[in-house]
Amino acid sequence: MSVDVKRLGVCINGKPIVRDIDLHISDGERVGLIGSSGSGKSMISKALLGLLPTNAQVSGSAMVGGIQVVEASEPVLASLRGRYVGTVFQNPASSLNPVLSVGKQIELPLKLHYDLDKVDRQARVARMLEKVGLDATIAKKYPSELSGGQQQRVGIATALITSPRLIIADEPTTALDSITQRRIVDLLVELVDKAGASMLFITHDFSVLSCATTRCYVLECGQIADSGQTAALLADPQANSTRKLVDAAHELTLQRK
Amino acid sequence: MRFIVRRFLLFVAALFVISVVIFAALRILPGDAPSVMAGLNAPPERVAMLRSQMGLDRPLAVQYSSWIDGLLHGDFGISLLTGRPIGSMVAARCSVTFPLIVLGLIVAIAIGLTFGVMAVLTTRPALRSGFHLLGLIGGAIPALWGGLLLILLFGRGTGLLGVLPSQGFPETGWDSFRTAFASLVLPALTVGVISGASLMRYTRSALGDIMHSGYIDQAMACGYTRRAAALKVGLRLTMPQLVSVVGLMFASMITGVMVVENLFALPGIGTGLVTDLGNRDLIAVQSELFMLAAFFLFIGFLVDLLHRFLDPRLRYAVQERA
Amino acid sequence: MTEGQILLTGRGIQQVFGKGRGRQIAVDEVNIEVHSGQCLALIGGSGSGKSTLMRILLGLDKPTSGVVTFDGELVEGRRSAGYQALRRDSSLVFQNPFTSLDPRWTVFRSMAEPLNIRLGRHSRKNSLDIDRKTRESLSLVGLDPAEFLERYPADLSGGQAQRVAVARALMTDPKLIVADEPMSAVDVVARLQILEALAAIRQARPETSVIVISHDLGVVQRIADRIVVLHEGKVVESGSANDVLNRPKAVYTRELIAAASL
Amino acid sequence: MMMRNDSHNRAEEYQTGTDLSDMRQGAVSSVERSANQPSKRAAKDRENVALGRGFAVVLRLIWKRGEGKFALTVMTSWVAISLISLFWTPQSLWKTDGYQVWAKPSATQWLGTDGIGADVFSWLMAGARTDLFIAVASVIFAGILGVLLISIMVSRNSALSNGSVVAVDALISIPTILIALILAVPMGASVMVVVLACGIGYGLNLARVARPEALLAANSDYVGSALSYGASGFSVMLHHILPNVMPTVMVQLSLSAGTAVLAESGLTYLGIGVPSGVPSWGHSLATSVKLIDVYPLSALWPGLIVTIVAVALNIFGDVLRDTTDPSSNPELRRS
Repeated sequence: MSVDVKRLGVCINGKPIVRDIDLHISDGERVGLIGSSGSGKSMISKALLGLLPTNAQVSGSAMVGGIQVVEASEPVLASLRGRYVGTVFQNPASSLNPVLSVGKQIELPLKLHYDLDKVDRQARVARMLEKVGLDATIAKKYPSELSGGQQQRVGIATALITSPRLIIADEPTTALDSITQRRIVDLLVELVDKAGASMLFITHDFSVLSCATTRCYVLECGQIADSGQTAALLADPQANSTRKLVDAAHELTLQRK
Repeated sequence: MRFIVRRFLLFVAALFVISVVIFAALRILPGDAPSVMAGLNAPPERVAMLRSQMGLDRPLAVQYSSWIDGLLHGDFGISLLTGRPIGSMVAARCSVTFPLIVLGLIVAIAIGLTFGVMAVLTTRPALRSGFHLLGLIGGAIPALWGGLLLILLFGRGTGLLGVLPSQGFPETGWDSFRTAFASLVLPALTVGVISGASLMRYTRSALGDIMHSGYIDQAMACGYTRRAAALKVGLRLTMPQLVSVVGLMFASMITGVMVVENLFALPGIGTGLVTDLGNRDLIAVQSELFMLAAFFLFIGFLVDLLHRFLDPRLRYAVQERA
Repeated sequence: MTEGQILLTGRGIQQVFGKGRGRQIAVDEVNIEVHSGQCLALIGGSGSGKSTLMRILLGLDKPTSGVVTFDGELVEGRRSAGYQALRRDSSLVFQNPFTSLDPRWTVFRSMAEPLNIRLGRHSRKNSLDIDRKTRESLSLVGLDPAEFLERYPADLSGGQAQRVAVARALMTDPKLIVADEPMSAVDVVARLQILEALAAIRQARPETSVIVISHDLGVVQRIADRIVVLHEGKVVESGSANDVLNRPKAVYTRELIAAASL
Repeated sequence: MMMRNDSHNRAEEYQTGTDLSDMRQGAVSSVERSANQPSKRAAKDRENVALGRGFAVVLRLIWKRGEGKFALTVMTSWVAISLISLFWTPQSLWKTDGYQVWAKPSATQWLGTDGIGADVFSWLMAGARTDLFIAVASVIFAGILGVLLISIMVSRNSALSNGSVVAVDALISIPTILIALILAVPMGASVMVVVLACGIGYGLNLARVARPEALLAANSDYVGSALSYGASGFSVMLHHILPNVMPTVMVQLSLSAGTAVLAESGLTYLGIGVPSGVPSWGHSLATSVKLIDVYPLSALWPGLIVTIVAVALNIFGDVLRDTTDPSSNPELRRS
């Protein structure tokens, strides 16, 4: 599913957080959105999903799969979310519903959007658990009983259970340790590619971005400062903000001698 | 399971402590109870007889243990004033007070939850501040005055609309159901609206906090609308907190209940307790206070259990030691 | 580089939580030593026991078995000379800078706290002195004192707040600074700034030992002299940074290296 | 002995090591010491000035909001009327007139007279001072009890903290009125019954409400950091934990003041609060209940005043919370 954002702006209580955002994701493309903390990158993903707080004002245009999501009504947005757009959040410990068992959590989008019987739904959940590398017995457990990596796998399973055409991953690995981080990114990329869906991947870390995306936008102070092929930006950053991020990434990753 | 046992032991321990406190409070009463009861010019023999009737001539430890022993066997003692067993007296009063509390609670929860949720969901600033004002004023009305206003508006006889009884309870009790119920409507509304306003404030702030959490984002990302997410996920997540608040509301409501019982002349526990206290009916006051305390401690016990049950994070919390 | 004296040692350290079915060995027979002037990186994923080990080495928790010494003194209970020495000569930097700075205190007050505790609020070592030291420390971590001293944590970015925390750790001129995942709660640009601050400290105070705890080999490659890799409570690899990064022996270390490489 | 000596030496070494100019520290002259004195006092003054300014800023911020203006006005008038009523009321409280019972409002008796012919308005005015005393006294009592309980609940002694948590959880379900009833049995109707019952009840409630925040602060890294430098539990409590729970405590106490006024009216009406010879709003309300058959509209005034005061105290609590937090309030941070 393609995303086309034109001159998008978000204000909260009249204070501009992001402005003049132009962003495009083609069908089946994995695109990154990178910026340091406070650059407003999460606001963009929330604007695409209609998850902004009620005191936010959105301007401009954002087409998701041919539907204008700016100013769209709540039911229209809700029919998009979970069905055509799946979302993976930063911190699964504070986003997975603590009173739902893992099985029920993953099942939720199916229940809300498709008219399937219980057996069918449970079979799909079991298949999904297997795909994200979790044991089937985990379905009966609660999120608080799982490790951070397992929780994020549950988050991915919830996002992908309806085979959505677009995945929005909002810093999905920031809360995890480095090995788990790598495994989660690899898993996400593999599943998204297999499904042929598009992905918007949000992060502050170029090294993660380079594994997950082919093209990216660099965000600084609420505006797009740079964009291009991820590999090209990484090899030869031009814009100041890009260079800062790339330098940090180089400095913080191992260069094998 | 271990939690239930521990909490129950605590309940029993608290019962014991409160019984000692009540017992002690009544023994350090200024003014000798038998002389007060016997009247101003009573002969000393009569005072002494009353004293032994009340069992006050025995050592304190014996008095206490025989009282507790009686309680454990369902024997609450005999009122010296009326000569009736206290147990049946209290039972009759409860048949007025409990329906009143339950009705009040229903009103409070209906008002508190509905308006609380609406206050969170509305996007119109005017409506928002309207709910805010409602919560502020509703919770600040003294029960006595609230009752008075309702009497002025609806009370039969004095009121503007004059549709509901504002004084007394039928002699025949719940046998004449309609009159009995009708006489509880205004009192229940009084305590219900006042408690409802504070419940609304709690609901609004608890649900408001949850609405800003990642849980709601996740639920909405799965395909709920904001409204549905608030009702299906948000309310469920605030439930443990709200149960605690409702439990505490029981305790805060009882002051209002006692006041409106007196205002509306209902023969409930509040009116009874105040009368017995004025008459220095020691044994009756002692047992009644204890039963009230036991009731509230038990509510507290139930609320804690329910709270535990509603929050799987507490049930299954993995011990974190990162 | 020449190795200094041994500053901190842990011998046979084991920490067991719970009993019966819930029994869990968080740290298992770990031996560790830190020389003065050395930077040691303690690496492991979540649940590897690295934070538990750190608390034991700092004398904040008592191990089930094992011995910790600091500066030649035994650390055993709050009255031991080793414990007292640890409190006096070690400083901690926490993972999340915003929870390690009191939101109601200015940067100056937070930074002055260690010295105020040490010397008593109205010591002869008066405010002028503390004032000078806060300025020195802040400059060392790359923050302008004139700009930051009177700020509150709410006015700082993650990287700035964490550097304030590092600067606070310097106030007592400690022999040992322990940083518990100092870079995992902030973004990459801030990580680099913190790394530079730590490097600056090592240069300005070559005698100071630093223990950096992290889950990421990448972030410690530039500052660590020695690396100890912890996995499920056990030391799976330890050696000079060069050896561990270039000739890893354990499978787990290789995995860590792969995860940290581009 | 050796060890202690050693550590002592090192402490000195440390002190001198940090600052060369302090080498003479061992022989600090009295001149130097006295020279340090003024600067210490100056620092203290600066702290006081800062505190005073903080207070002024908070007051100004409260005043800047519409609802804050309302709350402050009501509270100031309350105090003013209480003070005035000590010296002057339109009619003497004790002037009764057997021929003028249950009189309608008139030019001299603005709200009419009660069953013994005393002026209702004057009693209402004088009631302000009793309720002010009750509100202030029970808030102070609740504050002390609550803060004490909070300190115990977050103390590092786990037996103590666990014990106090369960005790508070169990006791909290005992309603204030029950405490008042138990107290009233030996003490009779008195102002102290109201103060003690409210103090105990609201103190427990305060502890319960503020506990999560206190725990958050107690388990925070800034407390951990202070402890690791050797700060005492008491000092951490005083300088870190209490300041961080203060907003919650203030809000809660402000709400409690309002509830105390409401509770006074209920308890007095039931005959276990303020005794009948003492003016109080509860007394006036109870009078107005009887006035209702005679002149319904004047029966409304006492209740209205109690409601307005309670609303003002609630609003004050809310506004106070919003204005005293430096992390959400840039104006407090500006220096």
